Formats: sequence, C-alpha cells, structure tokens
Amino acid sequence: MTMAKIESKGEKATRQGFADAIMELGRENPNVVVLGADVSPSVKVDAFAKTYPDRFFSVGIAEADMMCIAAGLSLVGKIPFASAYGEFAAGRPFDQIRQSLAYSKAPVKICASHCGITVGPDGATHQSLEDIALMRVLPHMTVICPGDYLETKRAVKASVSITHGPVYIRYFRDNSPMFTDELTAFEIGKANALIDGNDVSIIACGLQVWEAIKAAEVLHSEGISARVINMHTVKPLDKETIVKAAKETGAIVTAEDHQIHGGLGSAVAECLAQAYPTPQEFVAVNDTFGESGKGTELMEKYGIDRGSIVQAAKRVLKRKK
Amino acid sequence: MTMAKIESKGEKATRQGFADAIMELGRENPNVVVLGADVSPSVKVDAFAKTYPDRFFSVGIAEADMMCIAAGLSLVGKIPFASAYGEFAAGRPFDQIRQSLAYSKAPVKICASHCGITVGPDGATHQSLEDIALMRVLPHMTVICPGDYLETKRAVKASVSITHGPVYIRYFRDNSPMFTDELTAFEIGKANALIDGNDVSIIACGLQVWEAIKAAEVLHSEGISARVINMHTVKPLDKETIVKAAKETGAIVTAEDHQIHGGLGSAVAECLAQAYPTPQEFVAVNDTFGESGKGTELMEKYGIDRGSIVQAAKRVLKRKK
Amino acid sequence: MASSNPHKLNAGDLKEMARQIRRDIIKMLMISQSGHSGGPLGLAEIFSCLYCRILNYDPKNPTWPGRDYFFLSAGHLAPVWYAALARGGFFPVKELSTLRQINTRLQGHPAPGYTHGLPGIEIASGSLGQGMSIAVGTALGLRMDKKPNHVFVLHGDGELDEGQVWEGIMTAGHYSLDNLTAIVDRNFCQIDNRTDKVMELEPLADKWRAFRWNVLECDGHDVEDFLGAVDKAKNFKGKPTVIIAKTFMGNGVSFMQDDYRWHGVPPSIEQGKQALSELAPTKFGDFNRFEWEALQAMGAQDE
Amino acid sequence: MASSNPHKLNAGDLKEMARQIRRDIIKMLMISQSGHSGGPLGLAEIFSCLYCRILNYDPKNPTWPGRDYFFLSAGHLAPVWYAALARGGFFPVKELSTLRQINTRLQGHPAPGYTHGLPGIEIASGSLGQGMSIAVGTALGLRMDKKPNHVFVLHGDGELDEGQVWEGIMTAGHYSLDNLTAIVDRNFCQIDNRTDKVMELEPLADKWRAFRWNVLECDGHDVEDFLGAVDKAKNFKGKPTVIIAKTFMGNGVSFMQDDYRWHGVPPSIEQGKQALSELAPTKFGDFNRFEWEALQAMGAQDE
Ligand SMILES: Cc1ncc(C[n+]2csc(CCOP(=O)(O)OP(=O)(O)O)c2C)c(N)n1
Ligand SMILES: Cc1ncc(C[n+]2csc(CCOP(=O)(O)OP(=O)(O)O)c2C)c(N)n1
Ligand SMILES: [Mg+2]
Ligand SMILES: [Mg+2]
Repeated sequence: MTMAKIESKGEKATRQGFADAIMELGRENPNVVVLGADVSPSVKVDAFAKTYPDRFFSVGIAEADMMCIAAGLSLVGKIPFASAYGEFAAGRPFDQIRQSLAYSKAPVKICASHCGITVGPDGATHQSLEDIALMRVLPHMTVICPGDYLETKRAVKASVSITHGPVYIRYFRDNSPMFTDELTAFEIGKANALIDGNDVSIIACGLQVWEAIKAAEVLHSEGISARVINMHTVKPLDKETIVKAAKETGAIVTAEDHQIHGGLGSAVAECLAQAYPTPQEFVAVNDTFGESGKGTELMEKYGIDRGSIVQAAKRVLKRKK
Repeated sequence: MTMAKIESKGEKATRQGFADAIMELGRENPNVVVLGADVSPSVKVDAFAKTYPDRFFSVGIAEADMMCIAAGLSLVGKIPFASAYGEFAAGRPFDQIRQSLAYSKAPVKICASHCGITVGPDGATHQSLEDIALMRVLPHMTVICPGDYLETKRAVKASVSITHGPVYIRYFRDNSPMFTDELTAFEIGKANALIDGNDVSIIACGLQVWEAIKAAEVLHSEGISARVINMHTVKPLDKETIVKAAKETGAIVTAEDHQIHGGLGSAVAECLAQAYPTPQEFVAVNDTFGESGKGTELMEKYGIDRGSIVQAAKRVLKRKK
Repeated sequence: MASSNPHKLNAGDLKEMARQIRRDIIKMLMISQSGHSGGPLGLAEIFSCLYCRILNYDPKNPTWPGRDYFFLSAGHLAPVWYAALARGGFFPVKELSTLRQINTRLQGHPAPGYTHGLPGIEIASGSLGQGMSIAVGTALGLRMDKKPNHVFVLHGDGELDEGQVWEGIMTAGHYSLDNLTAIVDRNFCQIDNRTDKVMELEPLADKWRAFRWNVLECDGHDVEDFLGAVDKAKNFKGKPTVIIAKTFMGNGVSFMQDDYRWHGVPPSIEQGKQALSELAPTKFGDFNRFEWEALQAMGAQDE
Repeated sequence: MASSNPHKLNAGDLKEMARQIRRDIIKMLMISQSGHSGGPLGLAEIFSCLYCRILNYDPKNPTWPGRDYFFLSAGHLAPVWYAALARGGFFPVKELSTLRQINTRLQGHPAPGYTHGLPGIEIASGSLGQGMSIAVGTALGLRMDKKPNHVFVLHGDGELDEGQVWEGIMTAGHYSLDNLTAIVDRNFCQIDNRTDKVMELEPLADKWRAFRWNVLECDGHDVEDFLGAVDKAKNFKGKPTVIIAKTFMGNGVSFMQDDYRWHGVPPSIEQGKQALSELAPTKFGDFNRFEWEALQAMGAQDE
C-alpha cells in the first residue's frame, strides 16, 4: 500500500491570505472597499487601510453597525469586505446579517479571522466555536473555511464572483502549514479529495485539513487507508463528494475547530442521513467552552488534533459493517 | 392493527401557557422577575406586569440590553424571565447570550414567543427559523420547544429548577390543539413516545407534534405503523429514545417549524450518525426565508404540515433496508 | 433624466394626498385584518411630501442611479410606505389590497424587489434599528463617488431604544455625512405604552446634538413645516441633519388619535368604515380591485 | 461583617500600591508574553483605590451578600484587575504568574469562579459592551430588595462605540439608578488609533448628560481626585453618575505612555526589565514564584 505524501511548503497564517487577497483586489477593482471595527492590525486590514485610505472605513467597535454599513455600501455598487474576529463577525451581528445581508441578498463578504479554539490565550470569549452553525443555517449564505494561506487567499478572491448573497469566510490567527499551491483545484462549493483511501474518509475544514493529512499518514503506517477530503466550502455543501466517500469507504470522520453541534460534522450527518446513512465520528469541541492556552495545547486538550482524528478513525472502523 | 387515538381538548396558544406559568411562578416565588422589550401584549407579559409591577422591568426595544440585565438580576438571586419574539430573543442578542448567560452560567430563562414560519403575516423578518440551531450549539444551554399550551406552561415552570445555566423556551403565537394533560409525563430532557409504532418513527417538536399525530393517523389508515415521539427538549437530547426508535423502526422522520439545517432534525442526525446510522427524512423549511401569509397556509406551502410528514414517512420507508 | 420628483405636488395637493394615503391605509388594513394602523396614519403627510415632492426617483426605473435613497428603518410602518409607493407610481394602486397575503409582494414588513418584495424598496426592514447604519453605508458610498444623491432614513421614536441606532448615529456624525437626513417619527408612542413609560428618550434633541448632528424639529402634520425642514436639512453642510417630526399616532381617525394601543392593530370592518367616514374622499381616488368583495366576505364573517 | 473595605489604605499607600500593581502587570505580561499592557497600566491608581479603599468586600468570602459589585466591562483590561484582586486578598499573589496559561484560573479575559475563573469576578467579560447592562440588572435587583450595596462598572472609552452600552446607559437613566456608578477609562486610545481617528466620542460628557446621567470628570492618575469623585458619585441622588477619568495608556512606563500601539502587546523581556527599572519596588513586594525561571527560559529563547 502506498500513499501520495502531501508536504508542507512552510508556514503562514490564513489571515495573511485574506490580507494579501484584499490588497490584490484593491488593485484590480476600484469598487472593493474594506470595513474595520477597531481590530485592524490583528485582522490585517491595516495594509489596505494605508494603501487605499479612501476605500477603508473605520466604524469603531460596532460590529452590528459595520454589517449594515456594508450592506448600504453594496447598494451603490461597492464590494464590501467586513472584517472582524469570528465571534464578533458572526454571533454579535447575527440578526443584522440575517435581515440586511442574507434576506436582502446583499453581496457583502464577512471576513472572520481568529476563529476556533486555536486563537488561544485570549480564552473562551474570543474563541469562536459556533460560527459555522450560525452562518450555514442562513438561506442565501455561502460559508467557506479554507485550509491554508493560499486557499484563504483564493477563497477571498473568488468570493467576489458571488453576487446573490453574502459570503462568510472563516480563518485563523496562527501560522499553519501551506499544503496547497496554484495547481491545487479550488472552486467554491467543490470539495477536494487530497488523499485517496478506501477504509475510511476524513472530511475536514480549516486547520483540521492538515491534521487530517497527518492523521492519514499515521493510519497508513498502521495499514489503514484513509481518504482525506478538504471540505473548504461548508455551504453549499458538496454532497456528491460526501456520498461517494460514504459509499466507497463506509466510514466517516469529520474534523473541525468548532463545536460538535451544528458545524461541518452536523452538515455531513444531515446529508448522509438523507442520502446514505453511514457511521460517522465527530472530531470537534465537545459542547464546552474553551479556555486560555496555546493553540496547539488547546487542540490537543479539546480533542481536535491529529491524534484525535486517528482515534476517531479507529473507532468508526470498529462500527463499520 | 389498532392505534391509540390522541384527541385534542380544544385550542389554546402556547404563548398563553407561558403567560399562565409566569403568573403562577410570580405568586409562588417572590424572586421571579420578568423583563419585557416593548412587546408585552404580544408575548403576554402584560398580566404579570400589571399584577407585579415591582417585578416587571421594561427595557425598551433593546434585546441585547435585556439579556444582560437579566444576567445582572440573576447575580443577586433573582430568577429572570426575559421575553421577546424568537428572532429577537435568540438571534439579535446571540453574543450577549453566549458570554453573559451561557459561558457565565447565568440561570436566565429566555422566553421566545412567535417562533417559526407559523407566526404568519408579519413575514420573513419575524419568522424565527434559526433559533433552535443558534441556541443548541451553546454549551450550558437547555433548549425546550413544547408541543401545546399545557406543555409550555409546565416547561416554563420546570425551567426554574435549572440553575446551572440559561434555558431557551421556544413557542408560538397562534392557537393550537391541546393534546397533553396533567397526567402526560413531562420531564425536561426526556422525550415522550405518544403513539407507538414499528414501521417508522416521527420525531417532532412544537406545533409539528400535533401534525405528526395527525400524520400517524393517516399512515395508520394506510397500514403503516408510525411511532410519534414528542421531542420537547432539543438540548439535552434524549439520545436513548432516539436510538431505540431507530433500532426498533429503522426509519426516522423529523418534523419542526425551523430551517432544515441545524435544528431538531440535525440534532437527531448527529446522534444517529454516531450511534446507529438510519435513514432519515427532514420535515422542515428547506433553506429559504418565509413570507407573509396565514400560519396554516405557510405550513403547507413550506412543507411542514401533516401532509408533508406523511409524504416524508413514505419516502423514508422506501429507503429502509 | 435630470434630478427631480415625478409629481411635484403643491402644498394643497400634498395635504389631499396625505388624506388619500390615510384612506389607502385604512382600506389595506380592513382587507388584511393584520398589520399596523397607528404609526402609518401618523406619517401620511411626511410620506405624501417625500414621494410627491421631495424625493428624486423614476417609478418606471426604480434603480435609476440618479435617485435619492429612502430607507424605512422601522419596517412595521410599511402600510404608509406601500400607499406612497403605489401613489408614486411604482406599482398599481389596486395591488394595495394584497397586503400581507400569501404569494404577494406587499410583505408584512418591507422586502426589496429582488427578493419577493416591491420595486422602490432598497433593502429589507422589520427587525428594528438597522436602517441608520444602512443609510450611513449608502451615504459613504455616494460621497466616495462624489454623487449628489441624498439619503433619507426614517425611524420610529421607540426604535431609538435600540443601541445599533446610536452606533449608526455616531458613525454618521464621525463622518460628517451631510448627504444624509434622518427623520424621527416623534409620536411619543410605542407598543407597550407611551415612550416615557417604556423608556424615556428625552432630552432627545440633546442626544443627537451630542452625537454631532444638526437637529431640526417640526410639526409632522404640517406639510409646509416639514418641507421647510427638509430644505434646511439638504442645504446644511458639515453635519448630518435629523428632523424630529412631532406627530400623533393614528392621526386623522378620531378614535385612534394619540393612542398607543393602535400601534399594531387593524381596524375591524365597522371601525374601518367609521374611519373612512372621517376621511373625506379625494380627487386621487380609492383603489377598488378586490376590495369590496373582500370587505363583504369579512363583514359576513364578522357577524 | 459591617460594610467596609478590608484594606483602607491612605492616599500615600494607594499611590505606592498603584506602583506595585504596575510592577505586577509588567511581570505578568513578561511571563505570559500575551495580553494587554497599555490599558491596564493606565488604570493602576483607579484599581488601587477601588480594591484598597473604596469597595466593600470580604476576600475570604467573595460572595458575601454585603459586598459592592464591581464589573469590568472591558474584559481585556484583566491584568490590572487580577493584580488588584490578588493584592486585595482573593487569591495568592504568586498566582499572577499563571496569566493566560492552560489549566489555570487567570483567563485571558475574566471568567467567574463558578466557571473556571477567579473568586471576586461576578461574571465573564471580554466581548465588549455588555457590562453596563449587567450592572443595571444588578442595581435594579439590589434596589428592589432595598439593599445598600453600590454597583460599579468600568468601561474603556473605545468600548463606548458599542451600541449596547448606550442601551444600558439609557436604561440606567430611565430608572434613575443612583446606586450605580460608571467609570470611563478616558485614555483617548483604542486598538487602531486614537479614539478621535477611529470614532469620535466627543462631546462625551454631553452624551451621558443627554442620557440622564450625572457626569463627573477627574484625573485618573490622581488618587485624591478619583476618591473625591467616587465620594460625590455615591452620594448623588436621583441619577446614576459617570466618572470620566482622564488617564494615559501605558502610564508609568516611559516608552508606552500615551501610545495606542501598546493596547494589546506585552513587553519583551528586555522591555519588561526596562519598565521595571522605571517603576521602583514598593513595600508591598513583588510576586516571585515561577517568575524568574520563566523569564530565564524566555530570555534564552529570545536570543
Ligand atoms: C429588533 C426588534 N425588536 C422588537 C420588534 C417588535 N416591534 C415592532 S414595532 C415596535 C415598537 C416600535 O415603536 P416606534 O418605533 O415608536 O413605532 P410606533 O409604535 O410609533 O409605530 C416593536 C417593539 C422589532 N420589530 N424588532
Ligand atoms: C464586541 C467586541 N469587539 C471587538 C473586540 C476586540 N477589542 C478588544 S479591546 C478593543 C479596543 C477597546 O478600546 P478601549 O475600550 O478604549 O480600551 P483600551 O484600548 O483603552 O484599553 C477591541 C476592539 C472585543 N473584545 N469585543
Ligand atoms: Mg413611536
Ligand atoms: Mg481606550
């Protein structure tokens, strides 16, 4: 049994992918505007603000205001990117996103940095673990959670083509391995099978894609052939790829830096319950708030690292018929 | 094949169950306080406000403020009931509920009236179709969606016993059949099998419990034995009852006045994917916003009425192995 | 097309149009038997002025780039807006009889044409408190492009309880958005009670001033007074302007006047007839499509 | 136990304690290498006064019903609160060295003891803008029970951009909550820039007045001035009082003073040593548990 090994080409933060994308977009399209709610250096909109001061709007610490201002800008042909930390991008202005963006089909890009428990030392209040659930339940919404720097950059750039409603793009604070390149396929709504396998399928998004790759290597070394699927788009969900994986491998592990309820795992379970019921194990934060600590420490403690994926794969294999 | 027939003992609104419960609680416990955000007659806190003016707090149209005021009241031993329409009880103050209630374990009761598409003529902005998803993804939260007037009253009264975190109670505007009585079992976290059956299980909450009862009658008349389970508590989820139903009937239909993503159906799918993968059909609003109309018209148009449940049961039976 | 309002009624006609809008509101609500009476009736003069004199728009081309932008932040006031939009020419007046019915465009709360709503509506409202921020965004975008279009946003007074409104107000002040005019429907009423009982707003003008706005006050039932205020607002430079318009909830109908209990209730058929008898017919004419059948049907049910 | 503060330091000692709190903050952040320096340093005098003179509490019985309630709405200011709580006696001073580390109680943003946080903390904060409303709830509850306990809430100035704060402010004014005192850390700085660049707040005192509050201003680095303001606030009847305390971000450390770029950054080991050299040791003594090993370890990594 052999397995194509996926290498990391160094580390870079996914939020830097966002930063680089808006700089390119700013150059390409004079209608691109960026909104900041007083976290500019953290979410990396400061370079844009400096280069395009007339197209950057500081709204103060007022995320509800920001989302609706973005909607108002979209009404006069602007392409607004509203930036914040995950919790303050999704949870704080939920009702505003619902009415003024989703229901109103406003083509606003919600750019959520610092998502997940891996944001680390800031602790539970800043660890956005519910945002996939909140955003994917909204009609007209697109939800993307890219896996590395470049994929984030490509997702942000591609989001401009979505004009029938808002897009929520979820990414992370810390540096993480770069495993995609310009040749890797990337299409919103189309999952990528990164590693082929037929014993079990690991469906992951965000930082857990790399963890899944590493877990697959461990599993492979123990004689288990694990497929790894990068489900960067959580909505619209690539059901075809999921059902195919279920049929071909008969066992599913989902992995995400999110609560166990309502997120990617939940989306996959909904899909399979309707199409092809399959044993599934959830690698996710188990219905608890986080705490302060380093991102890597928390990934381990809260069971969303490669080791947890390996264990989950072994559990689900036992349940496979 | 015979089937125990469940009768309606007339119609009354579930929100009236809330109103009657807080009046009784107000009488029994001087620490019970009620908060209103300028929808007092609609959500029926006006009687409490009149009878106990010193224990009713008008906060104006400010739902975020209301949730945190409730938390502040709970810190000095009060038992706060915060009342609003569903969307403005769950979505508008989500981040406040998350930090000041759920993470902080504040024993506040969030009383959400006018939920679901059945709120009718007000239209999409007022049709709370995402609130189960939002609330159940929060750690420390209890989520209850009772099936009729009396069950709502009992749920509200029972919520006082939950002191380790907030409780979200979801109910409806319109009159609906009363099918429970004081002898019906009611325990938070424990589902009720209302009708026994072995071909398919219909797991429902809220107004869809009655629709499920009626659907079961239709199915029965066509020779299909449908179990009906009233899953009034969505969190904590009664997994035992769900798995038992899956094992014994091999086919599941979930029914709710909520989006198809993230709600009761999603909770059941998450449970079964981990415990006992089973074909499931979702009776829910299919990822779209609602519109104005009468509640009954909308139930039909958006596919969450008894007829839709019957169809779903037949579909899932075809998928049963 | 040069910047202009397609109707440009004179003051007398604006008053008559206000009465017609009141008649339209009563009829819409008699038919729908669901929706808000009080607030909309109190805004008849303001909407008559906006749609028949002040706003620049082309009803045949609702997205004409030269248009002024109007946002109804307090979406429950939809009936008066629908009447004004119909009278303005955005859709047939007879369509007013479809309010709040399934499969129609007159949603209980406003929805834009590109969802399942109406032409002339830019964005959805209904959940209170969001319109100011939207108006700020549009005003910023227009200013960025050096466009002369003016932006208007209308708030209920109770709506000002919502913190997001103050976020938007603060932002508009910060950016000195003088292409933005806010109108507050100061009827001292909201759902539960009068505003001072539910949540005191006074001193309201001081609040806006402290948030860096130019403040004007006017009688919202006096067409000339309101037109004058809008004129001043549009010409004021360096700050956004708010017009605090004193109105009476339910104005024009004796038994509704200044009574907060009429916030969200439609008149019964009997009450509707009484209201219409107090509001003399106008030269603009009533809508008459499904109306009488519907009234008949309900009248029969009522008895 | 009668209503009282367990320390009751005199003005001279309060100043010395403020310096000690600054030393504690620097050391905590040198060890954690994550967290907020600027805001906390600017609040050393205020927290010294609160915990060593003003607030009534019993550190051995943190939920003593006679206590005053203190809410830190701007949770990122946690380091100064933790130092003051430790110095007040709620937990061992040496525990300050555990800031932001996994499996410890000094969370990056405050969490109460009944979650995984600290005694002396009533409720979580970190997401800005929620503390005023919580304080209003507690003040309402205390008033309902005719209790004399006083409620304090502290806000950052940038935090006042959040609309919810104005909801709470309006509610407190509406209910004339004179058992509530708000303190605004007016350092004119927030993350992105100075407050007037990010979102202009002036005229700030007018805003609060227009929301029905009694407004006091003071020098937040002058212990006597602040104590006097709190005295006036507690004795003012019929309205809640806000104390707008002028402070400097990073106060006490020359290279941090009044520089918004120090909002959320910890000092490096070198910078920390420099800062400590500017802040003379005090009679209260530094914490010394894991400290020097940790510094050593990091110093080594740094090179
Ligand atoms: C966010 C939100 N909260 C609550 C409501 C329910 N609601 C609709 S209108 C209204 C009262 C509005 O008062 P005001 O703005 O003065 O309008 P008026 O009663 O004068 O028409 C309320 C509370 C809502 N639509 N949105
Ligand atoms: C709701 C919310 N939005 C954004 C943030 C991120 N944030 C933390 S502190 C801060 C700036 C606060 O400014 P100020 O209150 O003046 O505090 P200072 O910088 O003076 O310490 C921001 C934007 C947050 N914690 N919560
Ligand atoms: Mg009003
Ligand atoms: Mg500041």
